Amino acid sequence: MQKLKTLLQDFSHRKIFWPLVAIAVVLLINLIITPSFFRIEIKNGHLFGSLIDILNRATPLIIMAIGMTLVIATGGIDISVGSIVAISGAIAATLIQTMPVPLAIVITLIAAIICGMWNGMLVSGIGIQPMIATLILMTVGRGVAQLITNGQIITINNNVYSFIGTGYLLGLPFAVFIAAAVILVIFFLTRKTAMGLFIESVGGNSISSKYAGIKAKRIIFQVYVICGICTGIAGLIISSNIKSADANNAGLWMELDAILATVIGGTSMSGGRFYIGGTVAGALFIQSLTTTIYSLGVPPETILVVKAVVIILVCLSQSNEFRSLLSGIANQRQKKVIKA
Amino acid sequence: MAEKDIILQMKGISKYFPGVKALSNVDFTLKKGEIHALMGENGAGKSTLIKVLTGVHKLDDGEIYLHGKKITPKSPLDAQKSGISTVYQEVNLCPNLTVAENIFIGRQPKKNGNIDWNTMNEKAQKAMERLNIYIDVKQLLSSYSVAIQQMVAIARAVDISSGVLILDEPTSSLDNNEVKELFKIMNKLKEEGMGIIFVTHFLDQVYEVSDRITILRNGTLIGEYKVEELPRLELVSKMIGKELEVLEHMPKERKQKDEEDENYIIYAKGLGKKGSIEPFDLKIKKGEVIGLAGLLGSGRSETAKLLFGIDKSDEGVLYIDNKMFTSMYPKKAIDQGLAFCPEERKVEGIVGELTIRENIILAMQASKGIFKYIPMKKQQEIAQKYIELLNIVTPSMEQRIDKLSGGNQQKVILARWLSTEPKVLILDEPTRGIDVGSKTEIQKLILSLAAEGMTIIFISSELEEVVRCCDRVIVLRDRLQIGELTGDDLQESMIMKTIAEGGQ
Amino acid sequence: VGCGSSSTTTSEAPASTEQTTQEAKTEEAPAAPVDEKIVIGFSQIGAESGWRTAETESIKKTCEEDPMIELKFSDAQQKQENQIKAIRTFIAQGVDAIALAPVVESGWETVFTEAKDAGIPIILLDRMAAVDESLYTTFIGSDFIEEGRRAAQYVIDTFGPDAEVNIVELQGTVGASAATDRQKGFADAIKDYSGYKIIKSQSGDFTRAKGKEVMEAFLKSDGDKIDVLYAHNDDMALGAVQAIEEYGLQPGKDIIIVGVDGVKDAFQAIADGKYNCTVECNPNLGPQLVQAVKDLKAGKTLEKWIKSDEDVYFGQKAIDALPTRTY
Amino acid sequence: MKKKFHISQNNITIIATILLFFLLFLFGSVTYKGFFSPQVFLNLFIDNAYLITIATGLSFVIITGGIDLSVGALVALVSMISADLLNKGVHPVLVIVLVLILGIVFGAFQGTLICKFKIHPWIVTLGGMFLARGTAYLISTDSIVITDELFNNISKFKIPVFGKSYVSVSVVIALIVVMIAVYISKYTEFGRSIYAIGGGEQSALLMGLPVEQTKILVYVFCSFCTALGGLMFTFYMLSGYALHCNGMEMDAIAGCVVGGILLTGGYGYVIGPLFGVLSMGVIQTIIMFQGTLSSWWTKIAIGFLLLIFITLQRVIVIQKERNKTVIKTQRKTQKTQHNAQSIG
Ligand SMILES: Nc1ncnc2c1ncn2[C@@H]1O[C@H](COP(=O)(O)OP(=O)(O)OP(=O)(O)O)[C@@H](O)[C@H]1O
Ligand SMILES: Nc1ncnc2c1ncn2[C@@H]1O[C@H](COP(=O)(O)OP(=O)(O)OP(=O)(O)O)[C@@H](O)[C@H]1O
Ligand SMILES: [Mg+2]
Ligand SMILES: [Mg+2]
Repeated sequence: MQKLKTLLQDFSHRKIFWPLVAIAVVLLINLIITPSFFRIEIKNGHLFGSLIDILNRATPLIIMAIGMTLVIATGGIDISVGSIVAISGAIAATLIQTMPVPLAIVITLIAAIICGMWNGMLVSGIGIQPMIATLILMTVGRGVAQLITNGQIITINNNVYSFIGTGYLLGLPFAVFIAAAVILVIFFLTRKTAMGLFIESVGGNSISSKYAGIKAKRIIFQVYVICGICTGIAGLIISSNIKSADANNAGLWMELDAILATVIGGTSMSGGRFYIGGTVAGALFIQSLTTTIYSLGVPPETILVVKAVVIILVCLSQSNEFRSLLSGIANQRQKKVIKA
Repeated sequence: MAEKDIILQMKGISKYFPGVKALSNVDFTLKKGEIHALMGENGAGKSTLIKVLTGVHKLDDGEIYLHGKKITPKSPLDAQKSGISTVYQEVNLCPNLTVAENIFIGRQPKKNGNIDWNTMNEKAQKAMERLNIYIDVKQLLSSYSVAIQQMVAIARAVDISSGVLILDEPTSSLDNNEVKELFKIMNKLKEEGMGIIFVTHFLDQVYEVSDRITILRNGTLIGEYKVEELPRLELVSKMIGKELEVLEHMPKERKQKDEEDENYIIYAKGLGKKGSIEPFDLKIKKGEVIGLAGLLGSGRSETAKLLFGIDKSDEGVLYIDNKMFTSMYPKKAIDQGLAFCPEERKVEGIVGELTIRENIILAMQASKGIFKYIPMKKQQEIAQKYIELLNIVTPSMEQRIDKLSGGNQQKVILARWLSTEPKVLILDEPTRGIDVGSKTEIQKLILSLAAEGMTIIFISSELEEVVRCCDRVIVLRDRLQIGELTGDDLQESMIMKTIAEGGQ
Repeated sequence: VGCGSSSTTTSEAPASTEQTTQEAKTEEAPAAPVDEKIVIGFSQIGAESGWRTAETESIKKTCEEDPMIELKFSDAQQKQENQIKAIRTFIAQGVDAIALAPVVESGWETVFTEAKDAGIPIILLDRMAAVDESLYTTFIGSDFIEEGRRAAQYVIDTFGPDAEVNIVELQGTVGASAATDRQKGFADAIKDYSGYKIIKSQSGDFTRAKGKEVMEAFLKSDGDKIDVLYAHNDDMALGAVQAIEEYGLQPGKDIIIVGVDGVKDAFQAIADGKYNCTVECNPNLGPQLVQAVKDLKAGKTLEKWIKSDEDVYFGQKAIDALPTRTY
Repeated sequence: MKKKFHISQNNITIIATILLFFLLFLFGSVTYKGFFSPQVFLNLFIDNAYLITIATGLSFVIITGGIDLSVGALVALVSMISADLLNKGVHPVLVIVLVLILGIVFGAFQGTLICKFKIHPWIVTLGGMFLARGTAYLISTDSIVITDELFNNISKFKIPVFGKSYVSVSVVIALIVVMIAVYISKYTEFGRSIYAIGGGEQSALLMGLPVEQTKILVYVFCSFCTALGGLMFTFYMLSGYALHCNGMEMDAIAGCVVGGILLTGGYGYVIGPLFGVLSMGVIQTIIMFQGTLSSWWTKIAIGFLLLIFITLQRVIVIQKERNKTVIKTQRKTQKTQHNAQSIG
């Protein structure tokens, strides 16, 4: 019993604890309002249900947020991800009209890598502040995407390509497998090689890291590239899911969600320690919140307020100061009760 | 004991950090017009006591009385308002402000309600001159070395102080002359009736200025003594909790210059950087312990940084093991078997957010590259080995390094470089902030490493230490090599003499 | 105040035609020499949708093909303040007419007055501005409320006035006038039919991705009750069509789909039987704009509202129209 | 500012910005007809007065090492509330006062969350952004026209500068705000504490500065400036609309950064945002005068010009810093000698 308690206590100190609690609360609200919410049935040979939907919908955000997490861990930020989503969607949609899907995908990913390299070069090479460096690509990127699509929405009629975003494998959405693969690869890269240590070290203190022999600039460059690739993959999933490339709106404001997911997951905006699990939980939380809002029939003009309140509450619950304030008040109450 | 003489009284102070009992039931009294030394090993709880007193940490138990009145400082601001001014162990100033501002921030002189910059600069200039430092106070703090920054912090505290002055290892990065200036000021303040709490690891300094000594060990109070009544050896054994056997002079066999052997492990030829260090030649043989001595800003650190490739040289070449290099950067230097333990621990050394284990293996991992990740078990072994070897006080190796005491942080950085098993180890002020016991341990370690064939470049402001460890000492002044001392010449007095005369 | 007369310093750089336009302007005489090019400054909202790009293209193309016209184009990136800046710039450059597709209705008073003071007529495109009638010359475009009504009419025609119909609505960007008006028009039209209920209404931000996502959520919560989907633009509806297919229902049959805009993809979807009706909102305003400017130059007075030709497309009519669609 | 003027790490970026600003204006003048006129120049101020005010407020936050993403949304809220209240017949002066108080309260709310509960400013102000815009939606999703006489008069009031050219009331207010901000940043304890906190929050705390209080005040100041900027924007637009200034926070941040304020905190002059915003305004004006770019090329061109601008700025800064080290160390050598002699 005691052991279980300490185990629980230990877990509640983990960064992933609070986002998971938040998800649980959101899902519970759903369950109360729509009792069938947790039902998962098999339809047309694949799993089907709200939970699966959330999982499926969250994949692009999860993938992007993971890339963003690494960038934030180095003390940077990448606000160009929304535009990179648009670019990769546009390129893929244009290319598959004339070439085989795998080749188109490869070229798209190369383009995403180039975007990442561009950001990385501006930040680590020229030394421009990350937010401004990526602001440039944020502006230019959407322009480039529109240039590619000529400002029109390109509809994709390619079953192979649309499998990425809408297909099912072993009863689960294929995109979930992609996300799982990305999570695994990044997890392997950061926790089974020294990459993660280096990223955290550079984010924690880049001068010390340099003195210790870490090539800080190179690490910073690399995380922007990784972020580029992740975003490129997310762009592919998004465009394939709606079977079209929308240069104007694809990924619009997604950078904010990605940053939010990262921070809710426990990674600090000032760099240093990062938590991939936390980020995934954060992204899932954001998506379940969004889906909940849609299915609960919240009037669209109130969505923002609801979102704001939830975000602030979640972050308050993560704040030690707030919790100690609460427990302080609770203690006082108790004392008063005892006195009375 | 006359009650009215007591300025500050702390009773039954306890402070717990997760997994650490930093202070338990400690009493402390400070009298009017005394300098009170607070002594103890690394991690004994000295800084914590000070931080509790000044409201940085919330105390878990105990009471504080100032002038007989109970106080509960909630922040350094509170403490400052009630007349306690503090120089904390790490330099805690703002690098982006000028020296003058750092001294006066929060209490700037005003004219018609506006900050009067001219008066402020003048006053700051005077405050620094009082410490015998002549610098341009209108420059940013970051353009000065740690030592100067330390003096700025002292100048600030001295200027504020109105009852209690606390100095937590103020002398660790100062040289003798500056220490002398500081002591002059301290004595003057003492005569004015101020109470001064003084933390240091230099026994000489304790005996030079202090009136009383309070000793902490492992967060508990060992006792309070008059200086006259506590001989050195007893002080040390009370601090470390056992009889001291190591402190006597270590016999040192100096390696003699072997003129025939032309095989240098380090050979710098005309290496220099404009505006930073004049071109110099440096020849070091395998297994030598070579010291760099000089005053503040004489270019010792700069020489080391140039060798290690942190600063890029713009002329000359460097041979390491007879391999020629015209450009250098840290990774390359590490690959060539160099290691550099930098002087500014907080800025250049620790990565505060990482654990002790990670901080230790950082350099080793960097040289191995990303893909040869050291297995966790191996990491733990290495960390454990050095925690034991260097006697690092910590609840676990997974503790964040910035939760360690200053001296223990320094040991971790030392461990980082020792673990790379370098051929040439450059140590810039490695014993800064390290307690007497450990200091001797480290000196012994250096000597034994040298005996095993490691080459060591040793930079220290403590000439005694330099003399004790080095085979050869190079004296610098104004970014120029002005002399070299070996054999019997290698004595503190000779170094001083060279510095004073050499350049002329 | 007289901004047109301020620039005299940089004479070599620009083309001489502009120079003379400048002079013509300074006289502020309506009877400008006919052989001079007429300069139109056009401030577009942005390129947030294919529809708007089509509008831009139409205007650019018409102006290019017309030797009499020179176009100054400025993209406001969805920001009203940028449009105001653009209008100020046009005034400074001394154009002959300013065309504006206002991003919102309100807030134009000051800058329109400035244009009026400078003697430059303002022509509003596709959206109205809530200003005094004297401040603009004419409005070319359609009526969003009417579009909403037409969409509702189609639904009512399909099901009959007494049917019980559950409708879900995909709104445009919250606050956008197209969204507000199309919602209003639709709601007005079904008000009198008690069987017609909007059971869910949510914003899909005018995008396919959001349209699909929101529709998914609708389907999950109300799945089999939904009879009609009304979307404020075709893109959202097209996204929703995918969601419906993936849910296992047949769009166009199990759920009637009605959208607004008349983009080509919607026509294609109608042809494929997945879509029922699209209410046209014509972006090809170029010819009408150029004509209006020319009329103005010729001294004619224009109507206050030049309506664009629009229609409602469904069934065979849509399939027949498919090959001629340009956007 | 009696202090002798010298180029330092602190002011080099802003000098570079001012230089580049005039170069850009020159470029526009020789390239486009009608560009070189007093009114075009003054329009830069008129069109950007609100942004200048907001960026100046924001620069305080950035100097402490924080950020405020809620500024754009707060402007929308301010415009909405003003329009709504005016429509309901509230006296315009009262509206102005109320709205400014709203700014203060909003800033205090965000500041408290950030400082008392140690939640990262990015998140708090992102929440604040949703909250402000969401509240604006709740008031109305339509845009509301302001017909109030006072607002209209202020909006149309022209202050002649020279000849026929003029500026608006907002420009004057904005310049006053900038001046006050410069004064605060340079001549008050509060202002200097902001820099200290940016240089190292922990250090500032240990030096006995009221860190928490100062930071909360900074957020209050920023939101107050934003509310004021929001009012100017409302004068400018004469309408309330929940979608006003969507994404404007990026413009404000970019204005600060281009004006030489370091996002990591501690460095930069608060006069910087003025020039940062003006520089971006020039870029935009050039693009508008260009007049043939399609929508996407507009985006690309803006980004490209911004890139050139920032890169040039970096180049100048790096160049100067390099020269600087040499000069400084030479001077120091003499002092060291002085020290050594006093020992010998
Ligand atoms: N913020 C903290 N969190 C957790 N543990 C801490 C923290 N600060 C100090 N400690 C622990 O408290 C103990 C006392 O540390 P303190 O800094 O007071 O030592 P010290 O006597 O000043 O040593 P030194 O001579 O090395 O400076 C150490 O074991 C240290 O690890
Ligand atoms: N007394 C001084 N006056 C002015 N500048 C100084 C002084 N001392 C050091 N500096 C500056 O500090 C910087 C660091 O010097 P450096 O690290 O080479 O000194 P050092 O010989 O290693 O001495 P220490 O490490 O004890 O400070 C140099 O840029 C130097 O100009
Ligand atoms: Mg200590
Ligand atoms: Mg040094």
